[in-house]
Parts: sequence; C-alpha cells; structure tokens
Amino acid sequence: MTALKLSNVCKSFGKTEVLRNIDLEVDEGEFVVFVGPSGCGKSTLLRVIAGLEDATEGSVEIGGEMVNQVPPAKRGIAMVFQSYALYPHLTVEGNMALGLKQEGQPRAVIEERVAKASHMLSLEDYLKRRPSELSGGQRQRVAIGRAIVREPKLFLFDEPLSNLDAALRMKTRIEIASLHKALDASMIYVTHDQTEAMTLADKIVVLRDGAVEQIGAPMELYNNPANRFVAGFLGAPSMNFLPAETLGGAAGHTIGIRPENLRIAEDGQISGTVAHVERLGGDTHLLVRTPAGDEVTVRIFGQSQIQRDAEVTLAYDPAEAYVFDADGARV
Amino acid sequence: MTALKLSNVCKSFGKTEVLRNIDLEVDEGEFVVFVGPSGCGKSTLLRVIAGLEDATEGSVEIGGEMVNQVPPAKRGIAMVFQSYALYPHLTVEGNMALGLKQEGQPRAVIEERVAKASHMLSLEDYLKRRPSELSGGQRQRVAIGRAIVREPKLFLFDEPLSNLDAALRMKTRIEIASLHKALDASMIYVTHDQTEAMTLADKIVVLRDGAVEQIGAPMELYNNPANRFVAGFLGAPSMNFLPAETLGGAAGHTIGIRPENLRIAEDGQISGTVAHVERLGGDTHLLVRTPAGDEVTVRIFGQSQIQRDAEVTLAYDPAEAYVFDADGARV
Amino acid sequence: MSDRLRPRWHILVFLAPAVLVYTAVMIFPLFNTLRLSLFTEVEQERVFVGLQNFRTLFGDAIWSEQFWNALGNNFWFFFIHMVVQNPIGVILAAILSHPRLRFAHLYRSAIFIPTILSFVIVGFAWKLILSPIWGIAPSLLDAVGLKSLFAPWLGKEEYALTTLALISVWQFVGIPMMLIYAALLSIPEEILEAGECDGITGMSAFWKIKLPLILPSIGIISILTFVGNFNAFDLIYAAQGALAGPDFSTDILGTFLYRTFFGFQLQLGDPHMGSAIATAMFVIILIGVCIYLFGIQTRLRRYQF
Amino acid sequence: MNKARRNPLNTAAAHLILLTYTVIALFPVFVILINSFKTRKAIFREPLALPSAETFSTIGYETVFKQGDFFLYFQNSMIVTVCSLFFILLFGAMAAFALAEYRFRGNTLMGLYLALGIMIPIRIGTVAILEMMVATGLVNTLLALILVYTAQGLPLAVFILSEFMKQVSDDLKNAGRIDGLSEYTIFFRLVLPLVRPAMATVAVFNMIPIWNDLWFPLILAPAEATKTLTLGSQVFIGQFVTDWNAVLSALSMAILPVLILYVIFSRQLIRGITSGAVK
Amino acid sequence: QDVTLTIESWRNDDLTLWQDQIIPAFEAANPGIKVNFTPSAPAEYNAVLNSKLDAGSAGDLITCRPFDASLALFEDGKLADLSDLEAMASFSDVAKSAWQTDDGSATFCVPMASVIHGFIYNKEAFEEVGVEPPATVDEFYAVLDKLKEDGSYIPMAMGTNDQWEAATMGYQNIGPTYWKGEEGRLALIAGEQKLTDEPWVAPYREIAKWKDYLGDGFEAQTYPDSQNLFTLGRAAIYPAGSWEISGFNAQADFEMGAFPPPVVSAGDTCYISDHTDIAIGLNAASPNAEAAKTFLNWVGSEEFAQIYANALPGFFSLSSHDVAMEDPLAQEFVSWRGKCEPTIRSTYQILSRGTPNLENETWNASAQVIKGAESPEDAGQRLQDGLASWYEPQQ
Ligand SMILES: Nc1ncnc2c1ncn2[C@@H]1O[C@H](COP(=O)(O)OP(=O)(O)OP(=O)(O)O)[C@@H](O)[C@H]1O
Ligand SMILES: Nc1ncnc2c1ncn2[C@@H]1O[C@H](COP(=O)(O)OP(=O)(O)OP(=O)(O)O)[C@@H](O)[C@H]1O
Ligand SMILES: [Mg+2]
Ligand SMILES: [Mg+2]
Repeated sequence: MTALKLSNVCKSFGKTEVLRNIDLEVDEGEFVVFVGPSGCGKSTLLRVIAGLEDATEGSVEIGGEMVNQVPPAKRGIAMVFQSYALYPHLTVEGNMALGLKQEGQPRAVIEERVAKASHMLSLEDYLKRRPSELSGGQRQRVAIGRAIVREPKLFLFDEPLSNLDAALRMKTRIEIASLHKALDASMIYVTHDQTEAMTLADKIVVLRDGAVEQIGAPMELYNNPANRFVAGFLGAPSMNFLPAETLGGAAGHTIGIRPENLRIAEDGQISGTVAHVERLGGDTHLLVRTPAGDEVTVRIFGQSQIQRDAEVTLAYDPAEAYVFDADGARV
Repeated sequence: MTALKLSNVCKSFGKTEVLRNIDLEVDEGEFVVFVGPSGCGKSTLLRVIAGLEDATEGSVEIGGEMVNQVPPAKRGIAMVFQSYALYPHLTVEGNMALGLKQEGQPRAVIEERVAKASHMLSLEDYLKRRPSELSGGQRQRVAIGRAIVREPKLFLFDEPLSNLDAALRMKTRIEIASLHKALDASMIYVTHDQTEAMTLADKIVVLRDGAVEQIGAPMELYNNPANRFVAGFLGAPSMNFLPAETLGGAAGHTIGIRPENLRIAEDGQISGTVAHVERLGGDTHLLVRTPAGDEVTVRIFGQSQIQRDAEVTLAYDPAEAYVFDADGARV
Repeated sequence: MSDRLRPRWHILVFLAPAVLVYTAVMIFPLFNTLRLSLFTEVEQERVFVGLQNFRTLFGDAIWSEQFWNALGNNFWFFFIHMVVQNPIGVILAAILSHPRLRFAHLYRSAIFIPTILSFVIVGFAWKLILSPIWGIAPSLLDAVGLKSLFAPWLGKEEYALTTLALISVWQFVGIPMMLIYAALLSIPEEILEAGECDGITGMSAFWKIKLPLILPSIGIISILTFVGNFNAFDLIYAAQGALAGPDFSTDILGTFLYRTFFGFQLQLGDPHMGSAIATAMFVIILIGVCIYLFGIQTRLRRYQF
Repeated sequence: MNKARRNPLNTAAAHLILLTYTVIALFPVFVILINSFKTRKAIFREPLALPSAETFSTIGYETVFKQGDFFLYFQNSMIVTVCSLFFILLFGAMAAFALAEYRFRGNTLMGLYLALGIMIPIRIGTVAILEMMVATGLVNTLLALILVYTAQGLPLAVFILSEFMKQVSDDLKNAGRIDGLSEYTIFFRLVLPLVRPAMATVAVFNMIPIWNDLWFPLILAPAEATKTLTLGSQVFIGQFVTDWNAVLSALSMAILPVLILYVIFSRQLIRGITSGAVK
Repeated sequence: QDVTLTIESWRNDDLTLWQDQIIPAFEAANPGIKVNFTPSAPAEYNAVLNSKLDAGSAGDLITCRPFDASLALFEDGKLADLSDLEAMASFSDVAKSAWQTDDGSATFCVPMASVIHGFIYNKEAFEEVGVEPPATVDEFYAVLDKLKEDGSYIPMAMGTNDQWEAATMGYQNIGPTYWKGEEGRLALIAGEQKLTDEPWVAPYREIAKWKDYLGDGFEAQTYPDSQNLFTLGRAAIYPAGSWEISGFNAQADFEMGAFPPPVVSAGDTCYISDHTDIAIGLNAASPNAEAAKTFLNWVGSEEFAQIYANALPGFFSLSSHDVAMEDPLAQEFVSWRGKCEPTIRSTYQILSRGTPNLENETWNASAQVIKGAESPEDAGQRLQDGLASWYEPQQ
C-alpha cells in the first residue's frame, strides 16, 4: 500500500515558486531520502507533507486518504525540524514525553520509550536539562528523540544528523535503520550526507529547484544517473565533467568520469599537472589540471605519496564514463 | 607571532565542568580545526575565545595581549555561530553589512564586500530576504557571510557548513581556504566533517570531555594517534579495534586497524562472515563478524560485488596496525 | 552574559535619562509629600509629630474603620480583577493570537476601545445602562426573561463594589489582553508547529506550550493589576463620588486617600493624614511588589527566542 | 492561508467568543455614540433608540465647536501625548535594557527604585511638582505636561519592557557584539526592533491615561493656549447641570484620535519578528 | 498697559454668562483691565485651587466656597483681607458671615449669591391629579399619597446614589422647620443641642418616610437622573435648590411651581434654608491686587447683582441692592424670604472642621435613612458621636 502519495504538488511563497509539480509515491515501510542542493525545497516539501504548509496546488495522500484538509496532528506523522524547534520550557525528558502524554499513553510506556530513545541517542545524562543548556548536537538529538518516541507510521526527518560527529552519526544512522525495520514505518529523510543517503535509502529522490530530477534506488542513481545534474550531485568528490571533444567524443557533449574511476597510469587518456593534493587519511584527492585548463579530481584509495606539481597521466575505463549532451541529458 | 594563546582555560556551568585545563597556541595565519564528540565543549571553547563566556579559570591571549577583560567587540574576531544567530529583522544584506556599517566603512566598501561574500556563498538571489524566508542552508551561509565580510584577524567558525550539500560544501570550503590565504588571518574551525578537518587544518585539536586529547597536523594525527580515542575518532568509517589476544598480541591490549587497511585475501589473519554490506557508490563497506563475535568494518574501494553472508578472510599489514594498552594509550 | 569588572559607562548612559527625569519629576515630589505624614499642622504651623498620624490612622476608631474598610474593599476589587479580568484577557489574547484567524485586528481594536475611553464616559455610559430608570439593563434582561434578576446594582451596598469592579474589568480587559497578545506573538511559530506535529493543538497547545512561555507576562499583568487596583480611584470617583457610596461600600484606598488628601465638599484637605494614608498604601503595594520581584519574578523562568 | 490547520469548528467557536465579547465591549460605546446624536430629551427618554428624524440632533457637537478652540486643544493633546510617549519609550527602553541585559550591583534595587513610581498616585505629589514648574517657569507650557507624563509613564515602561527584553536571544546580541557593535548599537539596531510588540503595548498603555488625564492639564497648563482636549471637554460638566449632549459629543470625538494612535501602534504587534534568528 | 485678571471658579455652568455678559460689562466700564474666567470642574475645584495656591500659580481672583474652605485659605494667608473694601458696605452681616473669621473681625470674600431650598412641582401633574401645593406636613404626605395612588407620576424625584441629594435636598431642606432655623443651628454650634435631640432626628424621621414615594431603584438613581426624571415630566415633585431654576426652565416643557418646606401644623413659622453659597475673593499673592480690587468693588455693585441674578435665576443676590428678577419661579422662591425665617445649612459653619466631617456624615446618614438601612435615631446617634469626638462644645 502507498504510505504517501504526492500528486502534482506545487508551492509558492508569494511569487517565489518553491515546489513545482512534485509527484511521488512512498510505499509502506519504505525509506525515502530527499537530496538536493541547499534551498531546493526539501524542507518545504516535508512541511507540505506534514501539513504545516498548504500546497498551492496538488494533493497529498497519506495511507490512501487525501489529507490536504487534515491538520498535522491528525496525519499520524512525526517530524524532526531542521531547526529543532524544541520546547524551551521543558527538559529533554519533557520534550520527548509531551507528545506521548498528549496521546494519553500510560506512564510506564512513556518512561520506557523515553528511556529507550535517550539511550539510543546517548542523552541519558541530560534528561533533566533544558534545551538552552545543551550543545548543538545534543539539541539535535533531542529533536530526533522527540520524533521517534511517538512511533508513528510516517517519519519526516529534516537533516537530523547534521550536527553530530562521525561516530555518533554512524551509530544513530544505524539506530534509525533498525527502528525503521522494527516499526515498519515509512520514513522520509532529508540529508546532505552521501553516506546516509546511500546507506539508508530504499529510494532516493533528487530534487533541484523545487522539481524532482530523478527517483530511484541508491546504486541505480549512482550508476545510472538520468542527467548530468544527478550524476554530479551524487558521489563525493563529485563527478568530473570534461568536454567530450578533448577525449575524442562528439562536440557539445560532456563526458563524466567519477574521481574513483580515474587511475594514474602510464598510458592514460588524460594528462596534466597535480595542482593540489588533499590527504584525507583513508583517501587522497588529487586535483589535476589539464593543459586545456580543465580540472579533474582523482580519488586515490589510501595515502598516496604523490606531490603537488607532479606531471601525471590519468586513465579511465570508457565503460565507466558517462556521456551527456549539451542539455545535460544522459546519452 | 601567536594569534591566540589559551592557558589552562577551565569553564564550568554551575557544577557541570565543561572545559578542563585547555592549553593551546595558534600562530598567526594558522588554520586550527577543533574536532570532538558532540557535547565535548567545542562551542564553549569558541565562546570563551570570543569573550561571550568568561573562563572560570585560565587566561586567553589574542595577538599577545591578555583579553580576559576585553569585550567581544574589541577582540577583533568574527564568529559563525552554530545556531546562526542571524538578525531576524534585517535582510541578508543588512545582516552582512551591519558590522561594517558599525566600523564606519564607506558605502562602496560595504557594498563591494557584501557582493563578494554573497557571490562566494551563492546568496545573490536572496539579498533582500529576511532570515525567516530562507532555507536552513541559506541561513547558514548568511551566518558565514556575516563573519567573512568583516575580514578580521581571527575567525571562529562553529560547524559552518553542516547544513550545506556536498557540492556547496566543497565549494565553500575551498573559498574559506582561499580567504584564509588571502587575508592571512588565523582561523579556528569546529567541524564534524572528516574531509573538512583533514583538508583545511594546519593543526587539528581533538577534544574529549572538555579536555585536549591531542594536537597535531592532520596526517600526523591520522597516522600517529596518541591514543585509542583519537585513533577511533579520526577516519570514517572509524578504526576497528580488536582484542590483541585474538590476533596473537598481549592480553589486555587492543589492536586497531583502519577499515581501508583490511583486504579480502585468501590468507588473511581474520576470518568471518559478511554481516552487512553498505554500498556508497565510490566505496563499499563490509561489516564482517568474526567467530569471536567482534565486528570489523572493511572499506573497499569502488563497488564490490560481495554479498551478505559471504565467508571472507581479511588480511592486514601489521605495520599499519596500532596497538593500545588497556588504558587506551598507544603502545 | 558574563560579569566583567571593567567600568561599563554604557549602563550609566542607558539608565541616566530615565533615572533623572523620574527622580526629579516623580520621586522627589512624591517623597516630599510622603514626608508630610510625619508632620501635622497646628495653628498654621507645620509641626513634626513622628508617627502620630499613623497612630491616628490605625488607632483611632473612626480612621482605622475607614482604612480597613477601604483595604478590604480594595482586596475584593483586586480579587474580581484577578479572577475575571485577567483570565478573560488571557483567553481573548489566546484566541486572537491564532495565526490564521480572520478579522483578528478588528476584534482586537474593538475589544480595546473601552480601555481608551475616559472615566467620565465610562461612568456615564454604565450608569445609564444600569440605571433602573432609563431602563437599558432592565429591558435587556426583560428581553431574555430575566427581569427578576434586576436590581439597582450601583445603589445596593451588597452589589455596588462588585458591579464597579466588573465595569472596571470591562474597561481594562484590553490591558492584559494586549500584553499577553504581545507575549504570545513572540513565541516562535516553529515551536508551535512542532507541537502540532506532536498532536498538541488547541487547548493543550495553550496549556502545555504557550502558557509556560508567557508566564512572566502573566506575572507582570498580575502585579500591574495589583498596583493598578490599589491605586484605583477614578472610576469609583466618577461613578459614586468621593464618598464612595452607598455607605462607603465602594470606598477603596484611592478614594479614601483622595478624600483625605484633597478634601471633599466641606471636608478640608489634610495633606498630613493624606500622606499617612498614602504611605500606608505605598507600603502595602511595596510589599506586594517585593513579593513579586523577589519571590516570584526571580523564580519565573524566561525563555529566549 | 493554511487550510489544513484550520479547524472550522474551532474557528467558529473562536469567532463566536470574540463576537460576543466585542458586543459586550462595544455596546456601551454604541450607547454613547448614538446618544451623542440625540436631543437631551431623547437621550433620557429612550437611551437605546437610534436617533430618528425627530430626535436627531447635533446640538452637542455644535456646542462643542462653539465653546473654545477645539482644534487647538486637539493639537495640544496630540503634541503632549506623542512627545511623552516618545520619551517614555526611549528612556524607558534604555533603562529596561540596562536592567535586563547587564548584571551590575544594585540591578534589582534599581529595578525596584524605578518601579516605586507606580506604587503611589503621582497626584499626591502635585504641589511639589507644581512648585517645581513654577520655579522653572514651565507652568502653562506643554513641556511641563510632557515632563510629568514621561516621569509617570517610565516605571510601567521599564517594568514591561525589561521583561520582554529578557526574551531577546543572547546569541543574537552576542553576534552583534562580535560584529563589533557597541552596546548602543545593539540596543538601537537589534533589541529595539525585536521588542516592537512590547513597545507598542507600552505605548498604548501610556497613551490612554495621558490622553484622558484631566488633573495635570488643569493644574499645570490650564491656559487657553495649552488646554488639552479632555480639559476642554470638561467645561460641559457643570456643578448642577451637565450638558450631556456636549460631553458625549466632545468625548466621542476625543476617542477618535486615540483610536487612530492605537491602530498605528498596534500595527507593530507583528508576529514572528524573531523567527529565523537562531536554530 | 492692560492688566489681565484671572478668575478661578468651579462654576463651569456660568462660563457663557461670564463671557457674554459679566466680563463685557465690566471691561466696558473699566478699560485697561481684562478679565479671564477659567472655571474647572466642580469636583476638582478645591483640590486644584489648593494646589495652585500652594505653588503660587493660582489666578488673581478666587471664587470662594462658603465657610471653612475659604476660611482655611484666609488663615493660610492665601486670601487677602477685604474688610476695608468699599463694596463690603453693600452687604449685610448675615450675607458676609459665610466669609468671615469666626469672630467676624475680617471679611475675605465679596458675597455673590445664595440659594434657597424648597420643592419644585409639576403644575400640570398637580392639576391632572387634582392636588394643591401643600402647606403642612400632613398635606404634603396627602399629596404624595394621591400622586402615588394615581400612578401616572413618580411622586417625588430623588435618588440616594450621589448621597448629597438626600442630605441637601432632603435633610437640609426640611430640617430648619424642625430645629427652628438659626436658633437650632446656633444652639448646636454652642453645644446646647445635640444631634440626638428631637429637632435633629425628626427631619430624618420625615425623610425616612419618603422612601415610599421615590421611584423604583432610587438607590441607584443619580442626581442627573433625578433632574431628568422631573424635567421629562415623569415625576411630580422635585425637592430642590433654587439653582435648578435656570436648568429646569430650559429643559422642562411644562409649567412649574414651587412651595417651601411644609410646616408641621398650619400657622407655624416656616423656615427656609437660604444658603450663602458663592463669593469671590482676592488671591493674596496676586500681582494685580489693585485691578482685582476694582473688579471686586464692581462685584458689589448693583449692575453686577442685576446681571447675575437675572442671568442665573435661582442664585439670589446677597447685596442690599434691590434686584428686580423676571423669572416667576425665582420670584416665588425669593418671596419666601418675606414670610419665612431664613437660615443656612446646619453643617456648614464650624461643625465640619474635624474628622469625621459632619457634612459628609450627614450625606451618608441621609441616604442611609432614606433607604431604610439606618434608623433615624441611630443616624442621629452616629452623627452625634462623630461630632462629639472632636468638637469640644459637644463633648
Ligand atoms: N548553560 C549550560 N548549562 C549547563 N551545561 C551546559 C550549558 N551549555 C552547555 N552545556 C554543556 O556543556 C557541554 C559542552 O557544550 P558545547 O556546546 O561546547 O559542546 P560542543 O562540543 O559544541 O557540542 P556539539 O558538537 O554538539 O555542538 C555539553 O555537554 C553541554 O550539555
Ligand atoms: N517564507 C518564505 N518566503 C519566500 N521564500 C521562501 C520562504 N521559505 C523558504 N523560501 C525559499 O524556498 C526555497 C526552499 O526552501 P527550503 O527550506 O525548502 O530549502 P531546503 O531544500 O530545505 O534547503 P536547505 O538544504 O538549505 O535546508 C529556498 O530557496 C528558500 O529561500
Ligand atoms: Mg531545509
Ligand atoms: Mg557546538
């Protein structure tokens, strides 16, 4: 069954068009990740789904029922706000428990769920604090906790892990994934983190300027981007785009090669000078400048000893390269 | 010359000790990154440096001058707040220009700098909007813009890029790096993003529970972590820790192996079952469960075809492994 | 913000204009007057008598009876305001502050209009309406079949004070309403939205989210009501005259003070006894304000948005 | 706007409550207004009836305009009210900011000191005030009234504004400090705009007693040139006979300007000025 | 150079009279002196005046309330001694008594007018119901009964809401008949009679009976209500002061008559309250004392008396000039001076100097007695106790 169905959803703030004709179906139990550049309308879309904003046009269905007129409280959702929106007068515990109390859950259930969530989010030590006494990451975790204790059928997460450190982020990500499994709830998740998007999603929705660019399973999008935008947006560092001519392709076309698909090799198709080396520890990124002036990023596994200003030749497997036409569409 | 010197800085909120005996020197023009788990005191430390909180103990020197008694406005710093703290009643432009106006800069200079910053942050289209009409990422960029237009000698950035998408984040990161070079200013930067930390920092400060764990250049910390905490904190996915005994080491010790240093090989030291596969596109992470019940993460470059439940043997180069004693100290 | 030891001239600059004007034009004259409570006039000479005036006020049956009567009435007056005016004000503000309510500003202005009327008009209008002679209230009650409930309220000792208090409530409801309204406006929309997603809407949103956040403002209106009521004077004076009839049943400290201080009809003003009453009132109000400032305000949590 | 969040039942209930109260609030005002257009007899014969052809009369208004220069009175009232409000808001907000923002020794005591003024009716200080005004030659000037009203309005302004200023996010002010703003700029450019609803509230609270005050105009500035509107209307309240037509007309007219001021100020009651400030 | 004199007054009512008649007449006769009449609302007058006098910003000429209020001002040096003013010659000692020191040695205000109490009635109503103005108390009640029986008029328009109506139009109106005018009043001051004595309690007993003849809800009826009830023709009798005449003339469209307070039995001497009410004095601090005296002298002139009494029928001149009045109702009132003994209100001289204030107490007691909330005897006792608490001759 469809947990959520958006048909032709549009939203404008005055003259600013923020969402354009969004169509989307989310199956029950599905985990959908929204990605897209900053300001493309992800949060707005979540707010429309939650019922906090009216769609200017189009319909929103939750659980098969048209909910355009249904208030947020009755939509059976929980949401993590990008700006947290914690209740400033309540402690961490109170923030998490308020929704449950409102539902009239028995105390034991409330306590148990709050305890579980705060354990999961490593918030046990802070239960009695108020939001103003918490660090940024702790606040964010409270916001997550407040949403998950409610165990609704549809979760809306707006960049819930952006202020957490890597370890905690991984831990929480895994917790969310298992929660997803345990509750069999549908989740809609906005993130800028590639790892989160790739690992959590059943389906990724790529948005751009308020419109859907492509929808698909993570690896499908990664390997079969519909257009240059999607190709460039997924993957970090992002795909290199070179004029096809320089590599013997058609004029006007662009060839896209992912940084990890470039190797330093004697007989490479591309040659250039190393303009910059970024050593990340586990990876090394080289920025290679071709004589034509293009810049190409190369990702090398592990710690490369290569130095700046070295002359290199780069090879790639044409099978792993993508070709886009002048409009950016995949050829 | 030292741009900033912290000596024995301590800070408590009531009974909660948040910073403990922090000593730190930042040279002029240096780029220092603070990393540490959520709630470890990074923001508080920045606020102490900025003069927004008084250190309970210890002294803060900026440019060789003791500033404990100097108000923030006179410290010659600019700061990006983790919570943005935008002026809600001013437009984007007004937010950026206010500090400059206060300095009495001529209009032309103000306009030029605001234009430059908003171009750099892709905010040109939003100059006339107020914060409430911006997306989360846009607000964050305004906060950055407000800090950089002022071009002070010392910048404090508190997770400035956390809400930006990967492409924008990279772009902005590079802009910040070049700003750093152009202004020859010192920068202190808090981040949870490994890439940012590794690429931007001249020096990384690892904090934990309000105390400094280790200070050093990025690759130095990556390759020579002083203790298990630092080793585990840097690198994503983080280092695997296995009881040394299982690998033939001393009892009580732990062996740390980075996920990228593990290879699937016939004659590996570790064997186990693939419990989970995470496909990120450019990398593949395997979670391998050993018979002893330990979990080991393996990072494989590119897209591996290995499936869940496969039996694998993992090899590593003991030279790339780290040994820690029972207290977590490096042996 | 942190305590810093260096001189902070700006604090002085911020405080100076207010403190100067206020001290010169308000505090100085007031205390100059209160000082009179320690004096009395004998043969056109001002003589220092220490606490004699207070002894008269509290010890002399005629004075003390009036004083306690006025004080008691004042508490009742205050009580009515607290239980009627402030809850109504808060309810109206809560309804009005609903972000999507249409015509809200029209309602708001309409409800505020009584507050901007002068006492002369208020006194006149209500006396006219409640008058047993001209018949607005009786005929209105008649229209709903409750004619028997009518009584000449302003003229009956048992009802007069309550009636006046209710008129005063009618007039001043705009004040708590506006203050609470302003406080409600400053609650960030997102917090309420988060509440809505949590299923907290309507009444529970009010009780569980808004009310705790506007508690300091409720504190303020309570103390303002207290201070305002214990200083009240005009309405009663306009409606019942300085003798606060019937039989002093509507006499409150303000009218008692006015009558004594400025005199009334053949009664000559007695600034000395008047000041003694004013001092007593001042002390009562000061105690109330101190209880609020030190006992309640410091305990109220404030939240920053 | 947002349909999903509008509950028709609640909305109807809200309108019902508000309408009911509006009727209660406006009924007496309505009575006054209709009666100001009736002959004296009609006022008392049938106070509730609308003015009809035979009872309609503008005699009250005519009397008012005949007696004294009402436009001058109006102008005086306006000058006094607006100037006093300006100083109350400016000085009051400054002091409130000092009390709300800085911790210094004697902060609470200063707060209490500034509140003393609301605890004693300022009228009893009349003689001293009048003596002072006589000494400074300010009697029969509008400045005298402005000074008194400013002093009189300050305690309330400080009391209310400091409470609201405590709600302004510290981070915001700190961002200003880091931006190099002086404390004055922080006050004027950041804090003041953010407490606009409170400023409007204080303005309205103070405006009413100032506008309606009879006492100080009577004592400090009773001269024809400085008469205020309320004082001017008082002419019609006699010892034995009150010209209710004229009183009702004068006071009905006096409502209008305050109502306009109210509407102007209440436009500052804006929602969400602080939204988008902090995360 | 022109001198401008400012007059402080509580008589808002007279503003147009002063502006249109009195001042032009004076200015025409005295070029170089300008006069400015600046009344304030009556309720605030005393307080405002005192404040201004204390601070030195009061006008040159001060309208004087009778007795203690003005006496206090004089004793404080606020009012100038006018004993030597030429105009004083035009006033009898009785007229001046309200503005003299207790020993009569100094006079400080020039008397302007007095007011007389009595009852005004609606002639048409009386004809309709078929009653005549009563002369005795019994007749008075007979008339009231008749009116009540008839039912088309409220027999008597009076309310207790404002209290002073009950005292002034009730107690002080009929009282002199019982305490025999000046005789009783002076005896009370001398301490020879007590408020518990029959002459002082009897009037209470009478007004207690009035309750039955007042309109519904008289407890909340205000003074303007009473005026309107009467002038709108809804009430037949109005216990009045002569000051009502001009207002009633303007407002009532029926013919009115007046009768003095009824006597107990036919042939008894009748007593009326002919109360010295208003005078004008000189601010001792006035810089224009000479011009002001010129004005005060003019106030004592026949011209002034003529203008004032005719413009304000019901305010009767206190000067010894023979003033012809045109208003029939006013003539009726003033004609009682010829057949009845005049006195002034009992509480005004000396007796309201202390606390509790006898006048205020009388207001309260009268209202309470009419409402039936206090018995006449209790009221008398209470007033007596109050008076005795500070007034030595009564202790
Ligand atoms: N006002 C306060 N009262 C008590 N404890 C506080 C207060 N403010 C912060 N803390 C605590 O101090 C610790 C450090 O906070 P800080 O904001 O510096 O963390 P951080 O390192 O910036 O974390 P994050 O990465 O989550 O932003 C946290 O554990 C927090 O709970
Ligand atoms: N009230 C508003 N008025 C006008 N424009 C608005 C308003 N709110 C948001 N916008 C604009 O709508 C667009 C979409 O905003 P939204 O918050 O949905 O972006 P987002 O995808 O969540 O971005 P981010 O990743 O930065 O959070 C932005 O360009 C923003 O500027
Ligand atoms: Mg967003
Ligand atoms: Mg932080």
